[in-house]
Amino acid sequence: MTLNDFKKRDCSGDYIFFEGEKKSENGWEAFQRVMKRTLKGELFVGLWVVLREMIRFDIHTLKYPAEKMEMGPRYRAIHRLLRLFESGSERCIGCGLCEKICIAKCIRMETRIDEKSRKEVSEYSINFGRCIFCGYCAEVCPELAIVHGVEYENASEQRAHFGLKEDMLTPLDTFRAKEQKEFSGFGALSDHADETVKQTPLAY
Amino acid sequence: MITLTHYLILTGLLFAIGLVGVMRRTNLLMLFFSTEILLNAVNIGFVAVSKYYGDFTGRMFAFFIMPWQPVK
Amino acid sequence: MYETVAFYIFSILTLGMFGIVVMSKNALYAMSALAGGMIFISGFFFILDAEFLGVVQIVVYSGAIMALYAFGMMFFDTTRDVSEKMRSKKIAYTLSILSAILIVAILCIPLVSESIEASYPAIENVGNIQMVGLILFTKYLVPFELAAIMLLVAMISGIVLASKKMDEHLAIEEDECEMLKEGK
Amino acid sequence: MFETAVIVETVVKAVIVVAVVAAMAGFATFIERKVLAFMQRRLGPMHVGPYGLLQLAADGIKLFTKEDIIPQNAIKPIFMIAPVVAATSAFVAMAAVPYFPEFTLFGYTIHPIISDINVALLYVMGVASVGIYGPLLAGMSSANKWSLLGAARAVVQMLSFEVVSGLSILAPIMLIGSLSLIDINDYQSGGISNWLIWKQPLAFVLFAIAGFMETNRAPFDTVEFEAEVVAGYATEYSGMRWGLFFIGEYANMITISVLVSIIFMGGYAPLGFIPGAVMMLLKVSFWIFLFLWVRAAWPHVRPDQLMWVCWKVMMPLAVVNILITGFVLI
Repeated sequence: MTLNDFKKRDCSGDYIFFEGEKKSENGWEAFQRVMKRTLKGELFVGLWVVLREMIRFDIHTLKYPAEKMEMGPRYRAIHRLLRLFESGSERCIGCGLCEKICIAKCIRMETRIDEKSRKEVSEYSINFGRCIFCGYCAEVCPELAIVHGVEYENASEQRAHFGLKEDMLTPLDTFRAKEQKEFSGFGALSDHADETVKQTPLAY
Repeated sequence: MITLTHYLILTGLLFAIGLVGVMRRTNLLMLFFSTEILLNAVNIGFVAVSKYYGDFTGRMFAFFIMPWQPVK
Repeated sequence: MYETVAFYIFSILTLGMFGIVVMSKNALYAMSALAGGMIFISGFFFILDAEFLGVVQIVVYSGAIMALYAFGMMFFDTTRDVSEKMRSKKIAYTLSILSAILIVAILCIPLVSESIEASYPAIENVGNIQMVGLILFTKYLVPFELAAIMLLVAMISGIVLASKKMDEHLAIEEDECEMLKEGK
Repeated sequence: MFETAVIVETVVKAVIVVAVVAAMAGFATFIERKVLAFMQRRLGPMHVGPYGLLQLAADGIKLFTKEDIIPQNAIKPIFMIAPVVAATSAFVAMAAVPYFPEFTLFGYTIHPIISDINVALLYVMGVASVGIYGPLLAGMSSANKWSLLGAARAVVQMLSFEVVSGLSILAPIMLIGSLSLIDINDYQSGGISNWLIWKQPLAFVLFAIAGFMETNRAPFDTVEFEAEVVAGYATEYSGMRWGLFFIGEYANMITISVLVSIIFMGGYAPLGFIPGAVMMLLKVSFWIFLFLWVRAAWPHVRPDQLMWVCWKVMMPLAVVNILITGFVLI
């Protein structure tokens, strides 16, 4: 297709062409346009908008290192491995579903049968160089063992610092202090969802 | 005390510099620069004479020299 | 006393600046030195009680003209030196010094002849600008108008010279199509 | 001896003006950052000192201690002198500007003007236009194409606005009949109704626009507009030389504010119970705020639009204004 054909091709059904402002044909129209723009006072609208914002003083700055943003439950950051609330043992049963479903092939687990002839996860690691944070692992996990955390400050010397089992598993002292947060489910609403989002039509 | 002679000597010196420039330069832009020096030197002379004789004619001359530059 | 000091300072600065203009090989040095020299010359005008001329000097020379020159200079590479061919050095220098002496002599004639009288003596209690205006629009009205007409002629000729190609519109779109076609 | 006294007084005044205005220019950068931040719903500098007040000290220390880089192919002396030209011309222009009404201190009447020359207005505008040499020389000596483009734009812009500002100021001068800023100020000393802004609204608007162009401020800062010519003439500058350009720009801003306040808005004439000095401060601060306000609100113009509006709109308007004023005066 040459360029001319390309320009003349029929695309009326697919596109809406925005004509934009009409170009002035002669000097008189250009003059009219200038006068209209000058006298309409559009410029003062701009001035008023910024002044209004200044008077309203509705500051949206987050002083980052001092204050941190609260992440919603849908936020998909570095993974966490949770513990059972009753016993404190790991929730992961080593089923291997997450390893299977991972589209980036970044989860790797090693399991063995322990002394009580129960399946035990000996090694669990995620390669965060490959992970695309799709969230399938958390979605597929039958035990809600692997979940996405809200930790977004991922500065470290190595990527592997987040990806080993002992990094992701809730530490025992945090667990004993009852600070392990239950994962509300993948795709759950955020805490203030009712304030920010309208209710479903049937509710009113 | 500065007398008219001082100014005239200065005018002469500046004029000499301008003439050296006119003769030395071959670049057109540089020639223009040199001619500006000449005109300015003469301007100082006119204004000095006009001041020391209490007469405005010199100043008027200097005033009329100035628009020659943009014309060029 | 202060007048003397100011005179000498300005003389040295002006001479030095114009010396650089004439001697420097670099066009940018020459231009900036010339601009500096112009401003120092306006200093002389201020010393000589011709404030209006001094200000006009700053506005016209340093402001407008030099900017025009600078704009012209942007088409050259200012970081390179200007090539100068010096033919007969001695003749040039002798001639210029001789003519300078001639100029001084011409300017000194009123000093020798005592019979000169001010045709427009400065009036007491009338400001500098009023005086300039009075004389400009009485005796020198015709030269003033002539200067204005001259400027107008120069401006029109400049526009005509520059705008010869203005009506040829750019046919970019068709050319572009052709080029793209050939490319394919 | 009288001459010596005058010289000493002048030098003292000059030092005070330079010191105060330089400090104000530094403070204006802080104000600018704060105002722009508030208008964009941000907080601006907050961490150095109470409400970020010491930020300007921190900026100053940083600028002074930063390495002064001179590019290898640059023409060194010109490159080094250009920021000095920009800053000095901005300060020299203030020599003929009266800031406050005269007052008596220890039985000695002080005129807060360094030199009351009778062509003050022309002088201020001329010297301020010499400030264009800063960008010009910087751009031409930097051996950088962005800088050269910036310098070319600076010259074009200057040639355009100079005509407009000169012609627009002519009509008020015709009314007043004097170029001295003190006379201009005294002409409109009878309260708000005597302000020239009511008699010459067109000249006021044109002069204000030309003032924005002269200071390279927001709608017309084609000279150093980041999106088009990286930083324009200042691309190669760093450290204190860059800082001098900055001080020059802010000093110019203050000069233009003072000039507009004196010529069109009654200057330092007292209004009711408000003394003249306070009126002057109020007006100047309003104008500086307007500079920042406009920067926050309006988009930039292209250089060709700038020239178009200068030569084809503002200059004819200014000429018409002069003609009308002349006829009314006759």
